Amino acid sequence: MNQADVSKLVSKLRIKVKAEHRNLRNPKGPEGRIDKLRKTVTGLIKFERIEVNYNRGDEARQYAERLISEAIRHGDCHTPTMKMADFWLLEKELVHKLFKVLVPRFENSNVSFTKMYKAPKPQYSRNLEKAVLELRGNPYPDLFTKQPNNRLWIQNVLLEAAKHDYRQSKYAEIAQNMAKNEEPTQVNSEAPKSEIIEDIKTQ
Amino acid sequence: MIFLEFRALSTLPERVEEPPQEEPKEVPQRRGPKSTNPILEHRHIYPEFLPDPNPKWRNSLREKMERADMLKRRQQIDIPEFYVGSILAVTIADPHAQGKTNKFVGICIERKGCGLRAEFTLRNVVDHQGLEVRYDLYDPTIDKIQVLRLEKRLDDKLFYLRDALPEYSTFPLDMDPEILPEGTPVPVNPLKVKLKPKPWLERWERQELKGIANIEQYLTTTNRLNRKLRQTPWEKFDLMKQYRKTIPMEEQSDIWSEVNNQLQQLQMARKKMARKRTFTAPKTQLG
Amino acid sequence: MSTNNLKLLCTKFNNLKINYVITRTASNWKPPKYRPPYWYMPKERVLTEDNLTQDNRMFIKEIIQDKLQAQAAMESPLENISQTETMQWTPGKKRVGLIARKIGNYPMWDKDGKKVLTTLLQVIDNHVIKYIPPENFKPMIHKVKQPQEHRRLGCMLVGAENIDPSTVTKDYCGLFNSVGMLPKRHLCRFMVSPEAALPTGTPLYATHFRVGDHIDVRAKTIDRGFQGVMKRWGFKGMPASHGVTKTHRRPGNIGAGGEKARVWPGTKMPGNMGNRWRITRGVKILRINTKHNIIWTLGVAIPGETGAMCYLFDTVLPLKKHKTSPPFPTQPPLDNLPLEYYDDSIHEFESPTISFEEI
Amino acid sequence: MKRHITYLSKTLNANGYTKCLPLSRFISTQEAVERRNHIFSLEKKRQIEQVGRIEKIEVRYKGIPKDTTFIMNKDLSTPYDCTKHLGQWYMESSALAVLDGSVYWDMHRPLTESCTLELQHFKVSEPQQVNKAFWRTCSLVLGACATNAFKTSVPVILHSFPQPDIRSGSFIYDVDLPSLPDWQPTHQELVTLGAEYVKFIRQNHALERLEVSAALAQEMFVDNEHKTAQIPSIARTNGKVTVYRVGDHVDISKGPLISNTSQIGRASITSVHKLTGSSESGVKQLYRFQGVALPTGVVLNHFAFSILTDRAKKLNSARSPLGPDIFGKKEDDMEVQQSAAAKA
Amino acid sequence: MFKSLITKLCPSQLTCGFHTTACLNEVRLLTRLRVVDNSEIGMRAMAEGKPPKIICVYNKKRVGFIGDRVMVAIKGQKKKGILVGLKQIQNVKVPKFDSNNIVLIDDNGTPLGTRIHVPIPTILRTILKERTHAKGADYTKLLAIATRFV
Repeated sequence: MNQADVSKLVSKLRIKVKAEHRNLRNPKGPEGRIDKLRKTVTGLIKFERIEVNYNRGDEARQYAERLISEAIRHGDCHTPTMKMADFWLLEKELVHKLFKVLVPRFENSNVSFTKMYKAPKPQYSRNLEKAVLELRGNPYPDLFTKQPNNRLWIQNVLLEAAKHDYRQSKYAEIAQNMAKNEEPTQVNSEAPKSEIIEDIKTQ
Repeated sequence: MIFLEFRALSTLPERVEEPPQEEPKEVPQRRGPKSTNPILEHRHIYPEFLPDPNPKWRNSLREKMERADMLKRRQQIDIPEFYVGSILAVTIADPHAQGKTNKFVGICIERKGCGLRAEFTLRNVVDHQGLEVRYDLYDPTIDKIQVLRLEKRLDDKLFYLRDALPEYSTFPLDMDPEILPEGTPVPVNPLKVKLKPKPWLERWERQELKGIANIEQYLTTTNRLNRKLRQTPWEKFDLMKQYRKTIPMEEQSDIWSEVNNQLQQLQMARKKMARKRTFTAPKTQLG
Repeated sequence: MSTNNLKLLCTKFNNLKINYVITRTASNWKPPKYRPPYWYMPKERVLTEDNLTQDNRMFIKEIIQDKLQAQAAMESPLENISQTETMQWTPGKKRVGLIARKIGNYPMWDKDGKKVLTTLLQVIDNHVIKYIPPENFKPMIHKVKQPQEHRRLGCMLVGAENIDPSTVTKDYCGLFNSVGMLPKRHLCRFMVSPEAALPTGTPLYATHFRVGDHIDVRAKTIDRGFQGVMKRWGFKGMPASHGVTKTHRRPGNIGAGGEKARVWPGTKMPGNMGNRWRITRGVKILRINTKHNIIWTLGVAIPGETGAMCYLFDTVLPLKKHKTSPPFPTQPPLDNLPLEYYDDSIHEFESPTISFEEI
Repeated sequence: MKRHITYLSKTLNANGYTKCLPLSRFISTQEAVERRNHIFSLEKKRQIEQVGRIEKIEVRYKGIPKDTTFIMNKDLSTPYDCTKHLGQWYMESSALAVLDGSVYWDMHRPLTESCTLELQHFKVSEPQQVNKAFWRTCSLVLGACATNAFKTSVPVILHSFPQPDIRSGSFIYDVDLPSLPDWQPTHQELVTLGAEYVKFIRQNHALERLEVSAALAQEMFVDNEHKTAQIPSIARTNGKVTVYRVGDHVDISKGPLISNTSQIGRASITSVHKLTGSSESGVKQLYRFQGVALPTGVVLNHFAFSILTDRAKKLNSARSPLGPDIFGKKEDDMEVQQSAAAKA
Repeated sequence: MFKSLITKLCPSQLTCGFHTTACLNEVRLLTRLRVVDNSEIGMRAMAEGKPPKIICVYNKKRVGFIGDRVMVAIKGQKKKGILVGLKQIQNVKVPKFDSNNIVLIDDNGTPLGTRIHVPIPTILRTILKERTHAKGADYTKLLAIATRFV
């Protein structure tokens, strides 16, 4: 069993992270892998939406998320973060974009900074999964047509009405119980039971 | 100027109207890290309360039970704040020893493990013989852990003391505790040790250690070349590697807020004990 | 008339024909039992997009929560049965087991200061779902009539861990609806003596077992994928040098020639390692937490990774069986249970530091 | 037979309807359905023949895939015919047509003049009218199903169904079963009813619309005392009664309805409640059939649907037709009634 | 030339080359030991820089653990000894030494020297008491000449 590293504090990522990293096939080994990912991260920050192989995209996504969260946490006057941004962004004007555009954009968000979709595979190619990786709040049109207003669809109307009905009956029941509890005999018998119920619930 | 450039690159529609004069005002607000929770500083004092970061072994309920058990043990025995590089005296109940207790003094060269598995290693040179003893931090046979000198060293692991000259790890077994004035930060000892000539137990030259003074004089050209070839400068930029080694801030604040109360109480109790000890200390000297 | 005769002749000839096709099967070969148990219902459902608004999703969750509360508030059927009515335990009787989740390992110390590693098993929302008495329980239907079998064990279904009913099929939910419960993620069959039968809807807790008891744990081992013989069977492999090429981790010879010139059944070969059901027998219980229903067992030999499900039974090892009566048929829910039980040999974390007396 | 009935209808038109009432005692439910169906076919044929010279109109279609203009036949072509030019998906999924952006038009109702056309399915952003049409259709089909489901020995007299209210949780149809004074449907019977319902909608009947004169309507529903009583109040405004046919079942409804029963997806009949009338009313008691359904494209998980069915089991709070004040009035056209009342 | 060297030593290709794990420091055949008592032969051997070599470990595993009896070759002679301190990683609370220490004994378990000048682990007390049988060799004499226990 290992001890967690305490020298650094990091913010939690809002995406799912695998237990182990993926090795991207590369003759230069781990260094080449980082180089590959640097290119992808730079492309993502630059174009805001890219199409990549799934594995590479998923890895790059984690690095991009980390980079943005570091930038949000430390700001642009923190030297290690600046060095980090300098390392990961191959085009230096993107460093400005990271700190002055992306940080204000994502500062108050509580969802992940990027989105990833599975893309259709090309018909004649290696059997590689493709994915579309994009930053949230990008200027391009949505990949999926969202249904803006589904509140009026029939299933929602029905459930809405059912909810109203259910709540009404619940409140009525509570009111009834309160009326009952005013009688002294009822209080003694019911109070401990409800505690037990809560106990069981916590179990 | 820069602002205009990045506008051209960016595509944030809602902030277009922002006048550039406001920019300097915003910058100081974002300067520096965000105000962090003070209870997060516990992580340096009690690193074993953080679980193993490997998600395969994580389970919130088990971690909770483990922390509760650790706190129960801490109620029984005062486990003080100490770091790698501090000098400790550990008294254990030992069924093999003559008086059924055993005391060992030494410098802490390693602290590892999380939860109830936490352990630390002490090193000393007794009768010109180097010795190392490993202890479980939460072992119920440990009677007393006393910090004789509270300090840090330049490195996280002091394994190189095994190859250093013996005087660097020699401490008298009847050493007196040095009491730091209350409120002072933990001092970092900038001592650099001298290594014995080769052969060594490990290739210290490859580990980027700060606490070794004379390593260069023993290296050959081949050593230096190999060191250069094996450097991994990209690793300190590997953001996910760091991430996988740490417990994220949000999870840590949950953990610390859960145990903070009891830890505070324990600290208060310890301070009371320390005050008593300062009163009693002169008496023993008189006697 | 003539065609009729012809047919008759044909059938006669057919009967005379000798069947030369000999199927080579072992004498003890039986057709595989592919049929699932008759209470089995398909569980997996194709998940679809409902296009519900956030409010309505919350509403559905609220209903599930309310139902769970009602389920928790339901008093155990055992409470109505007085103590005198309950059956007495005798050594031959089989009790129901529990479904638990393995949540990790950590060390504890015994009273001699020795470190022992323990495995934590959490018993989550265990309820009796169904009981089939021995006379009704006929698990397999055979084509050939089997000799009348004397069955003496009934079948008890126990479910664990509540799940969102919309994630499973309606058929599967129906199994639980009859007891008035929401569906459970895991369902297990336990063979019990008819005396140990429990009414449906009875909750089971970790106190079903006592501290110091020995249990058998059945679980699936960690799936290690396709492995070679060195890892799978512990073969030695072959030398790394001395002129050995391309066969460092290979099994070598797998048999002789002549009559035996084939791969003998049961030969240890590369293949999928792990992901098999295995039983660890005679595991000792060291500690029980009644609030979270956690069982600490001795050792780390419980199969499966952290988070795997396992089934706990009373052990069958003759020397480790119950000597005294366990809670029979199970422990009814009591309010005044202590929070934790410790085995006598285990050092409690609350108790003071161990010290040894000079002899 | 055919000639006989045409003759009959003509005489009925001439003489009024009151004399025909005793006829209901001589025909069974099944025969009445066949007869009504036949009258409907004849009337429809007559109306088509009436068109005479075919005129062309211009229908400007707005929407996906692109805006187009169709040249259609006046009084013959329906919006459904327009969708045939667009593709099968449009034929199957369009539930309602909107003319000139405001008039909701049945898919099978002939267009009368040049207009713009939009098609609506169940997942448009403003689906209130489509939902209402859907709910109305469900009620109407429930009536058809109730007529078919019982044995011939049990006479079924449909009464009416109220204006669609989706928020009430169930669509309903009030039916008079004179031979079953105390009927409590068992679970199995409800399941059978539900199965009948699903079987009916799986036959993919188109919903045909026809406007007939009040007199002809009286003749169609000559065997149904409730409907005959309702017809005059319906026909009060313009002397016409809107009649729909689904399969061989014909019923009065204000409309509009959806295009086809295949657009009804998951459905279940949840309960049958008994309504007892007050002493003043002529009808002693009615049975209120309740059900809940979802359109074809809508997929809801079984748990959410079970919430809906549980709710639909309760008695629907729509006004009972047996209330003392509303006896003899038609609930389907409550709006008409109200407007008339306002005018008065 | 240099390039080929780099490619040879590049970490990506090192993975299959050789072990990078820490050595086990096991005490087995031909291990050099340090004599820590003041027996004459032992003192002389250590002073001459010819430390004794193991030629047999008396247990089934043939790897020496603490308290095990070994036979050593020392200054051309065969002597028996007891391991009193090991370099190998030890259990908790058992000290790990910087050298593999041995105390020379004769066949009866009597130490050849009269003093041990390094600390010896306390666990040895229990181990040696267990190994001592009424009729066999008495190893507890070794404990008597120890100066310090840790």
